[in-house]
Amino acid sequence: MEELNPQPEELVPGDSPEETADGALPQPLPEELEPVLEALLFTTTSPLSLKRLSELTGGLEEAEILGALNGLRTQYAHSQRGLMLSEVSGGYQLATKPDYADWILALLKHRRKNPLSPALIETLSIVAYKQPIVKAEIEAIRGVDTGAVLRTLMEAGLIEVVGTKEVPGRPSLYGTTEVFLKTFGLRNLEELPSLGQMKELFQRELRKPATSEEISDTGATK
Amino acid sequence: MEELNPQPEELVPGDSPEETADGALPQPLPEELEPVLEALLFTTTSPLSLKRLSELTGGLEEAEILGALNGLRTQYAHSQRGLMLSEVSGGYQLATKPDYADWILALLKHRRKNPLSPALIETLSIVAYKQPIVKAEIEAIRGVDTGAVLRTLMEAGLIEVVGTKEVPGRPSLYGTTEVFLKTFGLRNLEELPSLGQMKELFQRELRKPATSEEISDTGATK
Amino acid sequence: MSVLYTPKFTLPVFEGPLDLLLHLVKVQEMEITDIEISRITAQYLEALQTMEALQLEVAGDFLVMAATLLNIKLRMILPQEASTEEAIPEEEIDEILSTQDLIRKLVEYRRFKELSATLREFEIQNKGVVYRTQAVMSVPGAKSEIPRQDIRILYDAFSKVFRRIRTQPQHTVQKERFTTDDKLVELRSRIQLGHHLNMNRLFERCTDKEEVITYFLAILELAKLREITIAQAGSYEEIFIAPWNDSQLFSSVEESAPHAVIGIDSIQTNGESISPQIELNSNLADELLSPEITGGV
Repeated sequence: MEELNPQPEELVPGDSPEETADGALPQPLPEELEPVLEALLFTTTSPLSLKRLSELTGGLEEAEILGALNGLRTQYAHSQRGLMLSEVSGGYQLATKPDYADWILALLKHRRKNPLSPALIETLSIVAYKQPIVKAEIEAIRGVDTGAVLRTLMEAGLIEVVGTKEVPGRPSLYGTTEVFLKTFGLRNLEELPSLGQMKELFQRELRKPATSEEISDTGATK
Repeated sequence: MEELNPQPEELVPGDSPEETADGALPQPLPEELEPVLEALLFTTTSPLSLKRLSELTGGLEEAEILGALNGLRTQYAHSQRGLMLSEVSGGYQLATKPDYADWILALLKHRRKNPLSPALIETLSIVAYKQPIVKAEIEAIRGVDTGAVLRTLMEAGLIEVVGTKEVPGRPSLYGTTEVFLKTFGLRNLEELPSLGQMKELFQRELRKPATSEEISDTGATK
Repeated sequence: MSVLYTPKFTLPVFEGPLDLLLHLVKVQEMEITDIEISRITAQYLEALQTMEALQLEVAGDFLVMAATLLNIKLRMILPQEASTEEAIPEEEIDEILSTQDLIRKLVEYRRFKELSATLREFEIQNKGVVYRTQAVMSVPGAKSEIPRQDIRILYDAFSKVFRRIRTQPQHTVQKERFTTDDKLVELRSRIQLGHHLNMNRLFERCTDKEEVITYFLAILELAKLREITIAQAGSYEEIFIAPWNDSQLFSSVEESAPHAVIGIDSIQTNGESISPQIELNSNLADELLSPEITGGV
């Protein structure tokens, strides 16, 4: 979770001595570079590209950063380390070594049983059934801002950008991922319960008094 | 922002007695223990207690784990490391070393960069010291309305409602959170300056009248 | 003479009346336990005036404290018997502070200011200390940090969304968006290209119930015109739409399961009676035909 949300109106404007002006980020000293990179790669929730790492270190040369990353990789190769430098989708990030997956899985298993909140599940279901779909369409259906939820689903690897819609603004089209299929135990998207299978639900609904009203509402709009 | 793992209180280390490891989790070999612990403390989003670490390593002795944790601490003390072993909120977790704040904060755009305002920190200290406490009691001490400040602290995750007081109106009782302990680097609430230490502070102040003015300057200037 | 040193930007911001009082006590070099009420009251009132002069908003809490100070001062000046408690209505006693109460409050408040200062030091020391707040997804060997989920969770969520879409009042406003004729033309062209349409998929892509119904009416119309045939292998199976007498569709469906053949001649659409032969599983008919559509049966 976000540790501290910005609350600008409540905060005293920058009285931290070391803080430099925006944009003028200091460059780490050569001997600081590896630890700084390690701290950055530890903190990030998505892989950081060389370009981004250069920005985050006050514009150091990418070659210099690559050198330090290799240094880190060597450190991690040591058997006493449980972490490794993971290079995924064009960026770098720390990850645990695969050798220790048993214990990591034991830890993750004990996390909350359902880490997907209702908002996440609802958004995911809309993306799953309506993909490819743009944010505005999801928001039209949900009636609420969905930016943060989409980001979380992206970070969790459950959805991804699958293209852009050819309309003004070229908004991103979202779709579900392999991780999504695995998480829900589906071999492919065809295995999503279809509208045909919603029959049961509809019949359950028919037994409830509220339903006939819903249906006649619908009928009236036709 | 919607989170995958909200409510750190549900993840309080050692707080899941019903969830013992299903199946026998293998015990790491002695030489594996440090890397396994490093991987676990990297992955967890909430500090892990010794007890929990013992469960997660197939029931290793806590003494053995403590030994390995000291080994890790020594590794991290090396200047080429950007991480450290943090003992916080009743457990252990990896964290970035404080030395690299500039770069880390540049990465964490949404993180609060400025210190808490005097009103926030003043209220927080009252809650920390007097918890569980209701709003009216806080306001009696501060002498001003504290509703907005409490809301901000709640949003920042620094305090939470821990119950209701059984008096007319059933007002909410507030207490501090794991985020609070992490923000101030406290292992537990006992690490807050005790009343005894407070007296020392007062006496220091009596000898050196400038102190408390310096303090209010810190909050007030710039 | 002001105790507050203008210019404005060096003016300390007081968190409240107690904060201001503490400041005055210190500036006047008084002992907190030995406050001279009349002097501090004068200073306090002067400070409020300065704040007002600087067009700082003086909150009500500051004014309440001013009244309290004046009250204490008054009671100190007045002859002893006049300040006895009988003179004060019961309910007001709590509200009125004695000098001792005020001192107690100030001491307590100062204690928390001190604790705040300590916390501030801790805060600054820990400002660069960041904990991971999200497990990495790319943990090799642990593909997903999210435990396996039951697909029904997703299905239920979407059902709710679907129901909500259906009942959203906005659709009465937007009823012109879909017309049976448009859908008919669309379906006809797709069928004529030789496609088998999966009806479920067709409906799933609909943005709301109204569109589903429009499609459905168009399908019925095409069936009535004997341009299409509709088939389903059995309960819960996919429903296909194909050109009339499409042998391929029929054989494949018939191989897998016998399908029910039902006549729906009594269905009314557009005021006309239609009697197409539609290959439907009877459960499916129940499912698709809402009471409104089957109203005439």
